[in-house]
Amino acid sequence: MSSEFTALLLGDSITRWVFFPTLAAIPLLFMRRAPTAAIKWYGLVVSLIELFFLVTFALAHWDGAGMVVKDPVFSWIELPGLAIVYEVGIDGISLPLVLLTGLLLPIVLLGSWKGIERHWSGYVLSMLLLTTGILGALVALDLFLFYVFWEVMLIPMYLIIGIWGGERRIYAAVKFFLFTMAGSLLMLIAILWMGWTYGQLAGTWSFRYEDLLLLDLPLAHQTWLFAAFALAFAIKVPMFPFHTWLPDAHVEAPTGGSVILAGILLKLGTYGFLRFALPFFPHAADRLAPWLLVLAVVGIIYGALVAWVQVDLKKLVAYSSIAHLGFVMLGIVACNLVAWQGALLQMVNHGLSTGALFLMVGMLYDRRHTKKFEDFGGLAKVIPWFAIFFVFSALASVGLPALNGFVGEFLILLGSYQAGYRWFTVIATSGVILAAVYLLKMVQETLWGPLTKEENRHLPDLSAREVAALLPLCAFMLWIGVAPKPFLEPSRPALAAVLESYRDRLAGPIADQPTLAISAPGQARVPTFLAASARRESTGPQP
Amino acid sequence: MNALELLWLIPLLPFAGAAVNGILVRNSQKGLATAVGIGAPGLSLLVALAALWQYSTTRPGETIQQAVYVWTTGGFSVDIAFRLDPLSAVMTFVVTLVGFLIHVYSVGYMGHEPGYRRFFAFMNLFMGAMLLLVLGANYLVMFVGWEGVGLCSYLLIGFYFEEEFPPYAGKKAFVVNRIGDFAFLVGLFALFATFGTLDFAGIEAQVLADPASATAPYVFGFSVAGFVTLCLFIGAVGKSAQIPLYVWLPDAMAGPTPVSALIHAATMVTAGVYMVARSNILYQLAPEISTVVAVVGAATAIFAATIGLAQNDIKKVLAYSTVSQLGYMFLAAGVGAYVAAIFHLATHAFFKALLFLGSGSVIHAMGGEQDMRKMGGLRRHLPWTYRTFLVGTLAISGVPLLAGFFSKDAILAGAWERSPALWAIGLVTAGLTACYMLRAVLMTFFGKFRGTKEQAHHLHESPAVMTVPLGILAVGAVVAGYAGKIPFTHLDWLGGFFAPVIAVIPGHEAQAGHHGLALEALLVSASIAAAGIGLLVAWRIWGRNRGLDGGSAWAARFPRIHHLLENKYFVDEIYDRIVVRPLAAIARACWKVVDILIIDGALHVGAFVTEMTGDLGRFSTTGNVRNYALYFFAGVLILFWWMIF
Amino acid sequence: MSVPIAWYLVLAAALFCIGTVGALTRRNGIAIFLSIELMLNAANLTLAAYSRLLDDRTGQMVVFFALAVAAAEAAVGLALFIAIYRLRRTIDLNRINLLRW
Amino acid sequence: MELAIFIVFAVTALVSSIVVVAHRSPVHSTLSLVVTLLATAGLFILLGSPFLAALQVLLYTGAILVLFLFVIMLLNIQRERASSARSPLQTWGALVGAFVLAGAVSRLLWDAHAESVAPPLTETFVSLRGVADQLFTTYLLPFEMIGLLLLLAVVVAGWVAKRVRAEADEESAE
Amino acid sequence: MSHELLDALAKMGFWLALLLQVTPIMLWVERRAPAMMQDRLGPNRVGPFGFFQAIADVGKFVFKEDFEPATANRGLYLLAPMLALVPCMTTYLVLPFGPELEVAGRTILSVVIDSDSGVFVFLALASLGVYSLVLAGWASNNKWSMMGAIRASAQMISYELALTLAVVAALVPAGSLNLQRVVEQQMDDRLLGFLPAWGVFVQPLGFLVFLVAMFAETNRLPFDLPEAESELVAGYHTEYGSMRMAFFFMGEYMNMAVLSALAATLYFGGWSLPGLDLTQYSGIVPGLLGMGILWAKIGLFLFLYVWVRWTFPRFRYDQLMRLGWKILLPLSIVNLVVVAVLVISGRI
Repeated sequence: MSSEFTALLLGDSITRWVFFPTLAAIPLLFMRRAPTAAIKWYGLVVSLIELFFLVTFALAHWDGAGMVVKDPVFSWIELPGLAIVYEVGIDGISLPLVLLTGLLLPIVLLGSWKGIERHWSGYVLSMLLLTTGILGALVALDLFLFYVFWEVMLIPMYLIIGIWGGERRIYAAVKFFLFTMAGSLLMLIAILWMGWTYGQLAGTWSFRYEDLLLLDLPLAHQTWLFAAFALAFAIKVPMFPFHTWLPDAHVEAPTGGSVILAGILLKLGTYGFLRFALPFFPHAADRLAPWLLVLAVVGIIYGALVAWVQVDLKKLVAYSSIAHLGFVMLGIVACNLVAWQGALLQMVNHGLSTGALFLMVGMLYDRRHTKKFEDFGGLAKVIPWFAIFFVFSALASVGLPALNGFVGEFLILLGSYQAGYRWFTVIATSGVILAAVYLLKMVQETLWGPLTKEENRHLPDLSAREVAALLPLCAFMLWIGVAPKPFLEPSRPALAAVLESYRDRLAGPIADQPTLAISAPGQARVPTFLAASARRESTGPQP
Repeated sequence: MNALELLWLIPLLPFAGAAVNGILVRNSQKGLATAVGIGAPGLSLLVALAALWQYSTTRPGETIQQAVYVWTTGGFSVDIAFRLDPLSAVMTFVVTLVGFLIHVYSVGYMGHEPGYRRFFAFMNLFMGAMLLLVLGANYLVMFVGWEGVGLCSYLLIGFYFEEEFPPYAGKKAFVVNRIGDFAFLVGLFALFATFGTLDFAGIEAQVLADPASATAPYVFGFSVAGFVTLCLFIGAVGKSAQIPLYVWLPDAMAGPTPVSALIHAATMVTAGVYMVARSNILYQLAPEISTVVAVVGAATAIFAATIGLAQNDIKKVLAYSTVSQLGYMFLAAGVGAYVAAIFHLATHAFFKALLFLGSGSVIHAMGGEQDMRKMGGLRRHLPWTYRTFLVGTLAISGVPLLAGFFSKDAILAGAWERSPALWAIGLVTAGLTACYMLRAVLMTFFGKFRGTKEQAHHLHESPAVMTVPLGILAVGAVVAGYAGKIPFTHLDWLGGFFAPVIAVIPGHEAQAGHHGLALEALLVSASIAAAGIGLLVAWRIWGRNRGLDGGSAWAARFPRIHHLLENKYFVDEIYDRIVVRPLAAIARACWKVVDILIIDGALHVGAFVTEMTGDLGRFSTTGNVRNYALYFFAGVLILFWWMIF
Repeated sequence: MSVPIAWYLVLAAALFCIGTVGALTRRNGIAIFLSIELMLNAANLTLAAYSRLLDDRTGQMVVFFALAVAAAEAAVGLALFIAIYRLRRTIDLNRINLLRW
Repeated sequence: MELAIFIVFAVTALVSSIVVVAHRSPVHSTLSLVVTLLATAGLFILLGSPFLAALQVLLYTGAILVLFLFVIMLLNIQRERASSARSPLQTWGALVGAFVLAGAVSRLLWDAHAESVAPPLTETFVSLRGVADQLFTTYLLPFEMIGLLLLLAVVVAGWVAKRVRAEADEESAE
Repeated sequence: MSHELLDALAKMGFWLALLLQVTPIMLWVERRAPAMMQDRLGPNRVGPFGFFQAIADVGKFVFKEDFEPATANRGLYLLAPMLALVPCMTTYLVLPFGPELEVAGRTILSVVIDSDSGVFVFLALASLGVYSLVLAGWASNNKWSMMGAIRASAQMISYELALTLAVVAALVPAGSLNLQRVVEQQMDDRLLGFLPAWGVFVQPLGFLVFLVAMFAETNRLPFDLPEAESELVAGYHTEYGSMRMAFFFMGEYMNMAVLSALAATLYFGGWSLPGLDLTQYSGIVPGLLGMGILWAKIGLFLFLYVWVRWTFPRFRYDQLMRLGWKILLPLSIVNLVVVAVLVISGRI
């Protein structure tokens, strides 16, 4: 096993870029007393190398229309009657999020340059481990492996909030941890249950994605399992009413933590719905869709309303995340290609625009050590470049056409309307109004109006480093807004295939008791990863 | 070179100008900023003129569509595409021409502002977005422009961001617009869900092929077309400041005057009218919504006109006048007179831009003073401004042979056909318009100067860079009317030009409105009379060097009405009470009660229960090793006992 | 008269239990340590007694090793006590409740 | 004669062991334990293993308990105060438990071995040579390991005591 | 009473009678010998050569007021001086002083306890000596006493290791813990044909270690740190006076004597003398002769004590510890290994 793993690490494989951050984190253990600047630069260089790995990988395996790549599978944990495999693969659904992760990592480090004052090596270490966790969760094709990565994400984030956070960081960190843990434990039970059921039917336990997709379960089983998965993911998203950890976590987390949290971690929840919860339990998902839609729509309106009355910049942005993720959930539950495309894009969009907003809130915090609206006002005069980026990002978040937010929201709403959820869509669309209300309030109270606070009079404008952190984000916002096609196209085949198999299964009968579907040739149950012809393996050793 | 293939350049040039001015140019490089700021819309105007010339000479009436690139694919596929047809041609002409003139004017007006470069960047951005809006070949591009102009409106209203009020007004404008946009979006979803495309041409073709698909029942008793048009109309109501979403426009006067002229009079606010006209095929299939459009338009027209009577801020008067005139246009669109609506749109663009720029010249001269009560007798100091302003006033009042006369007449004629009541409202509005506009002229330019000595000392005519555009617009305000239908004749160039735009749907042909000459004469004379009465009343009250006394006397005679009008029927206050505050209260309740009290409360109760359990349990863990040893010992004893006995 | 082996055994049990009481009731760490040594000693006595009873020297061997281990244990244990005392200025186990909550 | 000696030693061991447990002064406890151990050494002789007795005296009383005494003096531990923190539950629990255990074990042992008679002492059983033979053949490995363990214990004990001092020094330096 | 018991009592009496004389004689020697060395007179008024000075000293001890500090821990304070006598009053039991005696038809061993574990018992009992010092220091409730006690216990524990290892090495050639065997082995063998196989010739290194450790064990100069009068007044017996003080003196000198006896037994052939076969005599004569020879050797050692005392200065405490742990202990181990190798290879 270890030899196979090592070979994968050395080869041009998914495994390499999943574990590269972890490997690169090892020297940090011995750099505790190294000068801070060295650690910072080390982290930045590592993150750039990681980004390079990701981009070159994506380019190398791009086949013109999409990509489906899998690392060679090998056995990871072998027990009698139970084989857990190490299986990772990437397709159009995970690709955007993977690239987003790679993009955000250096930006996060740049954004933390000043804000983090203690234990830099630990911070970079946490960030790198977190990256591995995220990337791993995004590419894991064995549910056991997925769960492991899922939990790996949790701990560094917990540390980041708990160590480098604000005043109530412990409360926030514990809240974050308990919320997430509670959900994921239910998911673990569901995963084990599925593995066991598979074992009952096939003779040996399996947690492989493609194996478990073959399970046809009775509606009652599906409903419970779906509920367990959905709860774990809904907490992560977070959906109303499981969202209260988010504002606290964001407010207390350091800038980098917030960016990663909002930018990527939350997406794992929606990704989980798309990748696991819906394809596994189509009937239950269909049955429970109205409830999820209600929660999604309530989240949109609720998040927006609550964001509006916040007195803390960061909390406002945090609540806006709830609203934005509500859109994503709406799109995912709508089960419509347009909506799914929009949802996937919106995940990226949210990562970019909210990430940028959190970064800038952090920059303000670095300068003024406060995040309260009452301490700001009229900053546009003092720090014009900041104002430009801030307004730009806020507008992207509002969903202004020609910026990224619009594309995602538009496709989501269009798709869900098309899918027949008209009134949900209409209510959700009203979130567009509220988005303008709260984000413009944010801009207004921060940038416009007379300069009332003397302390603000001599704030320095953005430094080159800060611009370097923000510029890529804003460039992507504009690019996606103006020409979203290159960003939508890669994931379309994968989404379409998943949707097709979802619909096929939904159209099929509901099993009376757990059965194992025999995947006949041509039956596209696991479209992206089963079809060997469509699959290309990365150049690892052949097992 | 085929100018028609350069359509994409028309919006792109201003965008480029905005980008250059916004990012590359520095504040100190004023000349460069001017060159870029003027040059971009100027070039755009040239390209537009060339394209329009080529269009009207070689392919009049045709629809020219030009796809630039594919925006999205997959389940929803749409191109970024431009479309030139008579409707967009007229709009492009108006926008580029008036826009360019206002840009030129701004060089003088904004010359001393610190945000000069920023101003031109925003203005160019606006031009680009507006052109995108009018040139877009599908609803999506239109929506992009639609929101783009909204953004620029927000930015430009809040141009003086260091003051308290302008940013607030900008935010208000954006949010109110967003309410309309929300409906617009829903309309687009419905459209796409029904027709599977957002392309104007595609939708038109489908509807023409199968009108029943559009009239099929949809929701709440609306047909597809009804629902879509209602949604779109709500969008238009937001953008074009109609009841009940007009409240942002008067506040939007907080922006620089050229902005008011360009965005809040000539172009952006008329986008709603353009959109309704653009969707006329659907409106024709939804007569009940058309009626709604007409009624809302008429109501807005008279409502805003009454408010205009009692305003003292010169720009507020013009703002309410704009609202009123926009109502007029919607009245026209609602009664099916789409040509008249666009006609009035065009003429209004000229004379309202003229009026705003004129008022800007006055304000410029008065050192920023906008209250007409502190002006008076300015005609001696600002002769050119006075003359052109007067031309604009007469034009908007509907004085015969000026532009307003023809376009208003066309609208009233259309209204008469649908309903005499609407016509009557329109007529009264026309009278009120004449009245309050002349009031503004009299208060501003006649009588004695009521301002401070200092202001009197500084009074001066504006530079040529401002007065020349005034002159050109004044010419437009005079001659533009002749493009449309001229009463008592069959001359109707615009009508002919527009014919292809107005869809003719099988089974829904509008009955050809050919009224007799007598009726036409009656209608024309009625409108002339209304204008005359309005002007006369104004002269009687504010004229003859009475200054403010006449108005005060009338105000004293009807104090309640005056109070109501002066305070704009308290609509802002009502909205604040019934919408904003309750919503804020709900939001606060959501936060404080639902989030903190209920959800977190439940969480904390759970945590508390856990903690208490742990507290009880922890008495056993004293931390004292001896106690643990005793437990251990007890365990050993128990085990021992169990094993032995 | 030879002494019955059972007497040795019972004596050892009694010593062991006395040691147990000491280990459980004393607060002074060293006193507890002493009590534990007492218990160990009782065990040694038992072993020696059985060795005698069974006429097998293995018991003695075990006692030998137990003594040696006790020496090691005492060395390390006392070092720990010294360490604890240096840190906390007491070896009263009631006050050394690091495991508390 | 043997019985008399046994009784003397047994009573001495019991009494002194009670003193060990009951005396508040650690020095007296230690000294009582010395007595107990010496008495036990006597019992070892009675049980036919003078070697163990000598070892007990040499190792336990001569080294380990001296070490105890040394540490007690080093740390200057005074007698335990009859503090209010003493919990009656702990004391009575221990006493009752110990009595129960003693009773049960004694009963069991008595039942099992009341009739057992030890075989007569043989020269080989008593002789040191026999012990040595067994120790260096059968039990060589454990013997070596004990040596290792002791070495380790010495090193660790030194290290533990020293390290804490270093840390304490660092603290005081700060 | 059995003969054995009577024999044992007789032998013990014999031993004690001699041992108890050590203290007064040494008191005198300790004064006269250095005086001689330092070219002065020393006590010479009481009796011939001041010989009765010792008796006078004893009288002084006996008749001084028995004083107890008020804050002392009484029981232990009283116990400590008695414990000082424990090692010396017990250890001689395993020391042989002659060949087997044939008296009245019975074979009597000229040793009180003829045990397999002879040396082992000696060491075990000797190790108890430290209690006296520790308790004296602690019970006095005096910081000088305490310091002295701590020093003494640390010193004794430390040097016991080297001492024991040296003893072990000395036992190796005989292959027995029984000291009688050790003496016989030295008596019977010859080195290089002429030298008696005394331990001192076989393992001079071991003897050196033993000698140094012996000095340290008895707290004699240069290792008298526990009672270094310039630092600690008088160390652990600061608070003691009169007879109790005398007990400590007795303990010290008798310890010196007993350890000297052990040294003589292990390294100088014990009761034997080369060229003198004691078995040629009958009755108790060999025993008396053996005792005489042994005591002669003891006397030499005791003189060595005095000699060294006035020759070497006192060690510093760290030097003491370093010497014990870093020099003597390794040396004794080396010695043990060397001897073991020699024995196994049959050279001895």
